[in-house]
Amino acid sequence: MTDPTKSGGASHLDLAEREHTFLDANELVLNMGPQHPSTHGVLRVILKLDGEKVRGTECVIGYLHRGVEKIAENRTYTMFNPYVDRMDYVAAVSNGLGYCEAVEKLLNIEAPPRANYIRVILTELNRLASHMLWLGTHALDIGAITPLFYTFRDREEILKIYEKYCGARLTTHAFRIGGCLYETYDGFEADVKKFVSFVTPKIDEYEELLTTNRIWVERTRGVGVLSGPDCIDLGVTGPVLRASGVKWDLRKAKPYAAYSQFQFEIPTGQNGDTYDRYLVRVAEMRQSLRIVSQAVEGIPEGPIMAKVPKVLKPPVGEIYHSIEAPKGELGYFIVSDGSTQPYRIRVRPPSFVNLQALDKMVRGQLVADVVAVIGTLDIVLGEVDR
Amino acid sequence: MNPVATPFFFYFLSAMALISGVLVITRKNPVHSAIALIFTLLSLAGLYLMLYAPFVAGVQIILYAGGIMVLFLFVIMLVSVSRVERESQFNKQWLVGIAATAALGVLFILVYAKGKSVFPERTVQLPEQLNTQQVAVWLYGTYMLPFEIASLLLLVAIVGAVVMAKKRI
Amino acid sequence: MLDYVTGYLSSNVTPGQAGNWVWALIYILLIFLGISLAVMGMVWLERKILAHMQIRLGPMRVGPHGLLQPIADSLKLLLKEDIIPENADKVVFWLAPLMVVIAAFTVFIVIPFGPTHAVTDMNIGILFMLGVSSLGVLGIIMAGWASNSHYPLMGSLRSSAQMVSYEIAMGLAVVSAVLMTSFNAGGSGTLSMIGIVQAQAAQHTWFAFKFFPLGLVALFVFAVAMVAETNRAPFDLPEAESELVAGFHTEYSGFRWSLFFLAEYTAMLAVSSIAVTLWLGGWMRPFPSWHGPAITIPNFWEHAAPLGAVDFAFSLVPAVCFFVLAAFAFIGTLRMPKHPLMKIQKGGLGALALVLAGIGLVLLIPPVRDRIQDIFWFVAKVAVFMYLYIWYRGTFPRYRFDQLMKLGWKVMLPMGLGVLIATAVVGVLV
Amino acid sequence: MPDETKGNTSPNPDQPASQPSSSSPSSAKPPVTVPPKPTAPPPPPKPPGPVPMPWESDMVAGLKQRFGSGIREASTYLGQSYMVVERAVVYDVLQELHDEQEFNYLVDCTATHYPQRAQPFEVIWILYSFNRNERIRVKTLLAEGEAAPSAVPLWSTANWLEREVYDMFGIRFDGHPDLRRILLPEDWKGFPLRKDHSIIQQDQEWVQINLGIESGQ
Repeated sequence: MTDPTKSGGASHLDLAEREHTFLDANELVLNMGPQHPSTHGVLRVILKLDGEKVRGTECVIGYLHRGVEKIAENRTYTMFNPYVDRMDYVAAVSNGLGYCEAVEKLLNIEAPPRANYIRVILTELNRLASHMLWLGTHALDIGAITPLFYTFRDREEILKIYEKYCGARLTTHAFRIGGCLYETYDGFEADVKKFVSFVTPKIDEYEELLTTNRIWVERTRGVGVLSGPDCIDLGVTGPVLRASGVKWDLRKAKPYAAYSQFQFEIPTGQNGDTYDRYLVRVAEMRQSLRIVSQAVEGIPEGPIMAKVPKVLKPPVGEIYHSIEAPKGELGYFIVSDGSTQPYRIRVRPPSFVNLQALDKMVRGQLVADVVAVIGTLDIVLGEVDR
Repeated sequence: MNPVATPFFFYFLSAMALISGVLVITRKNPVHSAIALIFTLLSLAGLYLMLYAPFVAGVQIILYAGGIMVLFLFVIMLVSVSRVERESQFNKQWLVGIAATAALGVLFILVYAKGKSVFPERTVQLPEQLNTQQVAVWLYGTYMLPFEIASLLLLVAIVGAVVMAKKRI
Repeated sequence: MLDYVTGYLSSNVTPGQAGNWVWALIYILLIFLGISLAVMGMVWLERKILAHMQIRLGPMRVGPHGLLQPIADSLKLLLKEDIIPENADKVVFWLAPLMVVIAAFTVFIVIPFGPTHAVTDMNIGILFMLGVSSLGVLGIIMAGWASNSHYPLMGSLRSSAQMVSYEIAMGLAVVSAVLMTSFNAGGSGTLSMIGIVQAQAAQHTWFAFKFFPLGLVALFVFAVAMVAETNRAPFDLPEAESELVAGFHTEYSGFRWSLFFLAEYTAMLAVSSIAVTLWLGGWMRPFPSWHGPAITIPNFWEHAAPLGAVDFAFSLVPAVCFFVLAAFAFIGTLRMPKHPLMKIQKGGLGALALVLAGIGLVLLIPPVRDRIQDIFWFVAKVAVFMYLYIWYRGTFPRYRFDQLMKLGWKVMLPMGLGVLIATAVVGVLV
Repeated sequence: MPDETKGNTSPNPDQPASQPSSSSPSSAKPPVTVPPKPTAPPPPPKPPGPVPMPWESDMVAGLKQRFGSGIREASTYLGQSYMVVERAVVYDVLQELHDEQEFNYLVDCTATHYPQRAQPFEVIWILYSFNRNERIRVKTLLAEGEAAPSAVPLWSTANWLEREVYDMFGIRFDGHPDLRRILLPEDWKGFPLRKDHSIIQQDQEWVQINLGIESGQ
């Protein structure tokens, strides 16, 4: 990454060096972000370019660092619950699910089945919303402006269901430790069913715009390739891992909530390039719909809240619990000292770990690919920086 | 075409060509020089037009101003301007310079003294409408072979440039 | 005075050829105003059409259906602070937008909106157009370099490489159209814009349909190259928003930025006009050689030729178009909510309806009708290309730089060469 | 009970550990006043919660055979297995797990601070094996200023994760290729996730120099 021409010192310009710099041109250091249209927030990538070719990257992150883990140590378990929504604010429901389940595990209690079904429905809708937002912005990065509006239109329907359910649209705080606070509203099932039948053809519509679009295929195929072993070595999870051909999904590998009761498939790709990641995510959207329709059909009656003490004091101990968030494995490592406040909470953020793969993916590719790869990694800076 | 205000345009274009020509060699910043060169080329195109050679004028604009200067600027932009400005602009071959200037001066004096007879008098003035056709006929008919040789030479130059620039083909 | 005007109107040459300074200036002013208005309209249309493609409404607030939005936009741009970056090269920074605008507007000198509706007719018209339009890229390069910033520099590097590459394919396509002009009865080709359209008239075809499918292929090559030349989606790499922020005009603001904007749309209009002139019969109406049975209608200008029924029907189209527009505006007026605050809007829209209807009526007057028809058909054809530009933007993702170059050199260039050779061979054989 | 749960992971009851963290700043910051009532040193004796069981498996047996007392503890708590390993052998254990036992995915690397202990830092590696579908935790204890071995040669993931641990706790990793701060500015002072670092504490000097404001609060 270090530039040999620079360290040589520019005191004397001998002919050889002059010729070298003239013919090979200088290495250009381009500072992309933190204010850049397609770094999805406040990511700063320092690109070392040779012409348009990327010779190396360095991510500068932390612009959105709020010290979530420190805050957790100074809040009670219940009070910290809304904070997790602010990490991956695009998939706030998933964050909440992971946290609640982790604490429940630490307390050694279980949410009742009805609560688990509600959780699955809302979480899968959230995965859909997250993927829709990803698809729109990713397409926008690659220059197609129209899918953004299509996906936002349909994401709106999901947010409406959230709003009816718990009053919030984005950072929902939908779940509580031990279950759900709110019973489903009247017509919840009908709304969800209506949404499923509404959005299924819409996904075809997105695919019509992009899947066979020559420019889209050329822009994404063979770009940012990550092989399966590379993914595992880099700890990359979620759709990015699956697009590289590793059939691994925590919903199947270590089922949580009510996922063991549903039929669904894990879509995988073969090449591990941007195009495969796109296909995998679109296929995941369809699988999510499948889970949602199964869950809404079979939603059991019963309580929605387990018996949870008013003041939560988990016994001394540690727990690591992770779920399959839309971006990958979202884990919570909680250390309890027996008091009302967690002694330590560590969040294993999928975006943070996935972002690490950026350098490997864009080296030797063009500037335009950097944008495509940042898009395809589907990072949310709130979660990267926490 | 009905030539309008010909002397005015002639002097205007000549003055522009000369001034921008001087700017080309005196500007320290290579980009400024290149821009001045563009104006020189454009005014030359205007002069060609006044000589009833519209085709040459058009080609001058397309190839020189629109094509070659773009490449010039392309290359210049990649060169660090600040370093170029530090280097000395004129090399020290003033002896040769004076000789060349003197020779040119002699030539000018000769032309002035002898009048028009230095150059062969143009007897037929080609109709403007046929100018382009005439160029084509000469290029692809009478001077076919030199034209093709010239294009072959350019091809060789292109291949050479590719070989030099690309380390691995 | 009136004699002078009518005398000029009945002559059959362009003001440039006639050496008529006054009329040339009037034409230049008219074209300048017309283009500026067209750019404003185009901006509104682009926003509206794109919005409707993207299931949204677009501008709705300023005037009915946002009709006054372009005015608000341009006012905003003019009032904005004009920033020149500290380390920019001031002179070049100042010169660049001028260069782009001048290059874009100069092209219109030779564009024939009708047999006599051009500032001048040059015998190297098409060459002149290609040359001048290629000067625009110099301004873009200057802008990128003068900003002294990385994004603009990369934008202008891309731009220069892109334009130089696609100019070749464009030139080859143009040459094949020019070649077609030499296949008429007279046998001598021409580079003059008016001459090219007249050749299409003489051969009773638009060049797009000549030697099917050669003309169409040439038009396709040109149509692709012209999108690349004007830096529009999907070839908008020099100003690729998601990569280079705004490309070469990242550092520009206010008036200077609006000059770039104006130049971009003017260049779009210019290249579309070239395409229309070369392949789509310029000012000719559709089916120009189909006259229909002769009919007699009262004719109070010195229009001697017998008027065909089809001719007559087509000559009414411009007026009908305006009537339809006026009807839309009128319906809009009726449907406006009955709210005292909407009075001004209502009045404005009503006045617009009246103006449009008035224009339609004027267009019914035979002499006006005859002279405006050409312009109408020309503009209508250009509008098709403009719509295509918007459509591309709504549909396509952006090419990557190497793919763009590959397309230019490995697809468009061979295609253009092939069409040229095929046209020559077919022309000789047929 | 805490002694049971933690085993020798926490030689001292760690309740007092939370005190310095919350007692001093809580007076300054009202919303946090979940009164850190001198957390009753004896833990609530009520629920007889789950208890860590010894972790018996071939792998653990093999490791214990190879490293002997280097494996200080191997237990299962709430169905999750973890082992506590001596600092001296932790890299070898990780290498063995990575190379021989197919733990090819480093889920997370993090740390916990127990200021009251002799070895206040606990570094935790969470490992997962795709083939065995098994997740385990490996821990080691570090004294103040002691460096942990870097796992970057084994898993590339460790790069940023260790940088974050360094950023937040000031734990150095031997053999890390590029150990710099990652979330906080490079010239920032202080390690925010240490328990002696108050929640409202900031590097005011940095804030004043770089942001040009008096205080970041």
